[in-house]
Amino acid sequence: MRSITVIGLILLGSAAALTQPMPAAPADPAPPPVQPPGLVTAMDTPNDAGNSISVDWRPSPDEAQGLVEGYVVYRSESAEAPESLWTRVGYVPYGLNQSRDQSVPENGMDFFYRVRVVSRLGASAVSQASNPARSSEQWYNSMRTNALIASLLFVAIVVYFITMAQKGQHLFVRRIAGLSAVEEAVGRATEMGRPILFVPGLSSISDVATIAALNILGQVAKKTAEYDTPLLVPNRDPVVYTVAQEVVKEAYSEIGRPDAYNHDSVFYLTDSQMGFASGVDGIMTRERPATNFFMGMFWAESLILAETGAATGAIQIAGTDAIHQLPFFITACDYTLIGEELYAASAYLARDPKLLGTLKGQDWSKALIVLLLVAGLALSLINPGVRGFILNILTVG
Amino acid sequence: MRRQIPLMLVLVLGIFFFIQFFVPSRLSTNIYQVSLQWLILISAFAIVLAIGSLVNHHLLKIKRRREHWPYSYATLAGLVVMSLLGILGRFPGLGLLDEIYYRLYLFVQAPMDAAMFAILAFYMASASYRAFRARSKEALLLLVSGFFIMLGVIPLGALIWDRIPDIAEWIMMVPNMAAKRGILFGVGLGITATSLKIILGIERSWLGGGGK
Amino acid sequence: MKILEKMSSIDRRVIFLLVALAVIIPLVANIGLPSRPGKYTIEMYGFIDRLPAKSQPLLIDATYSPSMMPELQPMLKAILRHCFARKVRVMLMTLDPNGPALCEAALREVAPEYNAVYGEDYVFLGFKPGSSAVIMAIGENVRQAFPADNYGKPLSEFPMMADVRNYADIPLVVSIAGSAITQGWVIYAGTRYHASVGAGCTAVSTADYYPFLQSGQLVGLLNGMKGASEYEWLNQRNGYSTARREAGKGMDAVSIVHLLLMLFIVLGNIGYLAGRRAAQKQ
Amino acid sequence: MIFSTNPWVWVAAILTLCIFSFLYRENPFYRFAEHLFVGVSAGYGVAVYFNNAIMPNLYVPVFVHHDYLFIIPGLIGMMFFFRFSSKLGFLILIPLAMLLGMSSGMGIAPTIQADIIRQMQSTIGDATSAGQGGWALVWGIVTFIGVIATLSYFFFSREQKGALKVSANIGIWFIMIGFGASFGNTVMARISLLIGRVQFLLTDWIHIIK
Repeated sequence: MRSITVIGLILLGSAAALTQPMPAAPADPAPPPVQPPGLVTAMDTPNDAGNSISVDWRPSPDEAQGLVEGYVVYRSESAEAPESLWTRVGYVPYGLNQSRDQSVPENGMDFFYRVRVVSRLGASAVSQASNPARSSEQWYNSMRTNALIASLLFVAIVVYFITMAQKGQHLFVRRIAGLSAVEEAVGRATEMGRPILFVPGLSSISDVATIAALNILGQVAKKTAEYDTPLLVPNRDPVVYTVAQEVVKEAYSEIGRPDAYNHDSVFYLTDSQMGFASGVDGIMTRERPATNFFMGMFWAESLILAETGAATGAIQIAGTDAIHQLPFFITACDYTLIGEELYAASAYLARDPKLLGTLKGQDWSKALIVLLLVAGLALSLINPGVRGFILNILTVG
Repeated sequence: MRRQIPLMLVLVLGIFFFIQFFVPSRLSTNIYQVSLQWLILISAFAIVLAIGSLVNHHLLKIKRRREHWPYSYATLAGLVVMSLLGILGRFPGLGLLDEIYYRLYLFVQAPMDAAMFAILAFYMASASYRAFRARSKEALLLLVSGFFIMLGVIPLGALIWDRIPDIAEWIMMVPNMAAKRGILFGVGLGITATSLKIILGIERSWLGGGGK
Repeated sequence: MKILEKMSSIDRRVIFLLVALAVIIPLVANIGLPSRPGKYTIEMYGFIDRLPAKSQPLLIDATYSPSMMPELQPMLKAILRHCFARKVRVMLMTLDPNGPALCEAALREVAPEYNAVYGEDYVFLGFKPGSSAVIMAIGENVRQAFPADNYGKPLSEFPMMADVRNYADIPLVVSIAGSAITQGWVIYAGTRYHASVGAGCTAVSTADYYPFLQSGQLVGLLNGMKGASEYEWLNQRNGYSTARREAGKGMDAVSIVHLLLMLFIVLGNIGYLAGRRAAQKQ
Repeated sequence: MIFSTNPWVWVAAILTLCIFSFLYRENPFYRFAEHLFVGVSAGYGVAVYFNNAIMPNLYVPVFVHHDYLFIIPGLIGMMFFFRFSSKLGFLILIPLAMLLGMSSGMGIAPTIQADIIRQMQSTIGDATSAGQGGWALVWGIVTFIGVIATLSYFFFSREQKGALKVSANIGIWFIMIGFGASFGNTVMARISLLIGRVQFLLTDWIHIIK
């Protein structure tokens, strides 16, 4: 019911828009006059790189009647400057009574602003000049203090646990189902004499999920080197391809089998998402890998890969932080690392104290978030004023 | 040395750009802007290596007469023709090449791209048929919520019972959103922690080798 | 009993064949089921409907490859029709290397219907690699990311671009995308640069964007072919378009395949439960 | 049944059918299409990188605008080419370090903002929206519990026992309902894509649908 009312309103609105006359041609004899905007205020735009002044004004009284088309903002070095010395610096449609002049020629110098209202019928009227204002650049964005505090707090927690780990303190990490299967999956491929397929996602190296995937690739490659199982690593991103190759090569030499490393096992297919999927599908059906790993960032191709793999009878282990692809991996794969589990995986597999320390740090940050959420909820329910305060400090800028 | 310089670079750049986010000044934003262009340019060069890998892979296949080797000619031909047309077609006087390039894209690449994507419709059916079984409590929840959403999305759902679209939206807005948010918190921390590990030089897989 | 148990092991290819038929038949035989716009389609439509004509252009990012055309191209066309009909100016760009051809196809089809003039009513900025880096670059200045339009003409030569520097001058960013790039728009354009962002997404990612709708980071959302079909319907209802409703027709096929899938799921479960009971008896 | 007379449409239609033939089984037609697809799309990628990254960010700034600063990233990018050198192979770590350092540094604070702080704000905000009352408040609290429970599932430091087990189980229920919903909601999208292909075959190739 509610939606129907809304449609009705929209229909009325647009009908009104259609019937409103278009701005008149300049040849028309004097259109009905329009009242100028009220008080114009100018001030330095906060938290910026300078050369910018924010201007706001009281709307023309005619705006309420729907007569206003928009406002043109002018700048000058003097409040009494003649018409020709006012520079047009912006235009905003009606409804917005503020503008940001981002072309202020000099910081630290006084400028004045005027706002001209333009009516739908072509008339216009200009306001009084504003107060003088100077633009300046800031060295700290105060809107981002919350992010700074949160980031530093997180860094501190993580660094603390890394230090603890380095001091040799034992750090417990629970079993993660999908990862316990890694060893078994590699073993199975060895028994069957079939290769292992590892797709390190389709994203670029700057995507953190890719880094996590490459980390797991290193661990898997060590195992394939140990068992002498062929490894296939198709790539979509050129940079990731380069890194993946280094990772695998290094894993083989670390196990002491640099001779077993096949230069052709890490290869590049194509930049195209579906071209890549078709290529990997072909590899899966022709080479029949016994185990498929899909780790990192995936998009719609996730199900194409996973369902083809399922049809070939391979054991499949997937891991991604792409929330919308998780349902497909869950339905079509044997094990799936959900979201953060992908990041935990490298620590879990490598058993490196520093990595485990980071994971601990993440865990206690989570506990802190839960604590803050519960406290925030409780306080907000008790006092609406506190709610406003809490939501305010959590506003990001 | 070989690893110290890259690790130093990562540390310095990482800290610099972390701080840059909080500094709105002109210098800071200028550096930021230029860096974004640098990022694009630097990563573009890796395509040469990648294409080298592709060409090498297929030349080797043809040379050694490996299984299915004749198909490699299709890959190599497609690669050479498409890249040459695309690059040369931009030069003045070679507009015809650009026209062929456009056609090849529209009638060779695009249809295959779309067909590959369309295969997903079939796979959705086979995957849901296979996996949406009431094997456990969790699987039952997956099944029931999937079922309601499928019904709720189509106009037909409302004809069966007019509350079905509301139930579907409730599932999307309440339990679904709660799960997404919960996962997102974890992912956010995971991303931040990994970025931090890269900057601090704890995460070194990209140097080749896991952690040395 | 045997038949019931067989229901849980229907061959993939049988399912594939039935799905194919379920799509082909509604397309060949006209069915014409009704449409009922959802609230997020209405919010999106309403936002664009309230934009004043002939002022600052909105920015549409059409980032998808040809494979997502059936879902997203009708959206792009419907929004362009709405804008052109109302003389709302448009900047069109893409972050997908496959995008330019698709954008041009949409513009070539829609612009002549409304006599929209290039450079006056709309500008096509073209493609730029770098995804979120480009979004952030626009936050500094559009010219940073796109010094020239798709055809190499400097942006300074377009009068409609004169007052457009960055998000502060763009009333709305519409991200029509088949990837997570919409999230990039929300986080970078929205969070970092305070732009209003609306989205059109494939049905796959709709669920992702509900949090953004609730937190007000998205002003509206078109949900796949359904959203496109609803937008087409609103355009037609308000007299902005008389074009054929492409997405509307597809929705009929969608309904039938949905029913088929639900049938499969029911069959599969009957077979599974029957099989389990048989196993228990033994 | 009237077939198209446009040879390009024939090419597109045949390639489409080649890809679809994969649904039956892997076969020479699919194999040909797949190999061609990989080659053509990789070639397209090369052209795109050249025209959109190298030209505007290297050629134009350096040779047209004489902004020689852009030679630096060009040189750094070229270090990728040392990969095959046994002596200077380590040089590829320089561009990698640049890419990783910049993107990690740029990523931290915005991720904290968007994935943590803002999510906290909406989690608390939605659960306590003033003036909602009734069911909205109930669902707000349910969502809140769901978020906490889901988050607890990702707690790795303790064995999932006792209260943590209960909470993590509730989390898994929420996750499963959420995934089922996403799956169901995706079906439409995927069918839409198939519709697009079928429309092409039946409209542009064989003129059945008008």
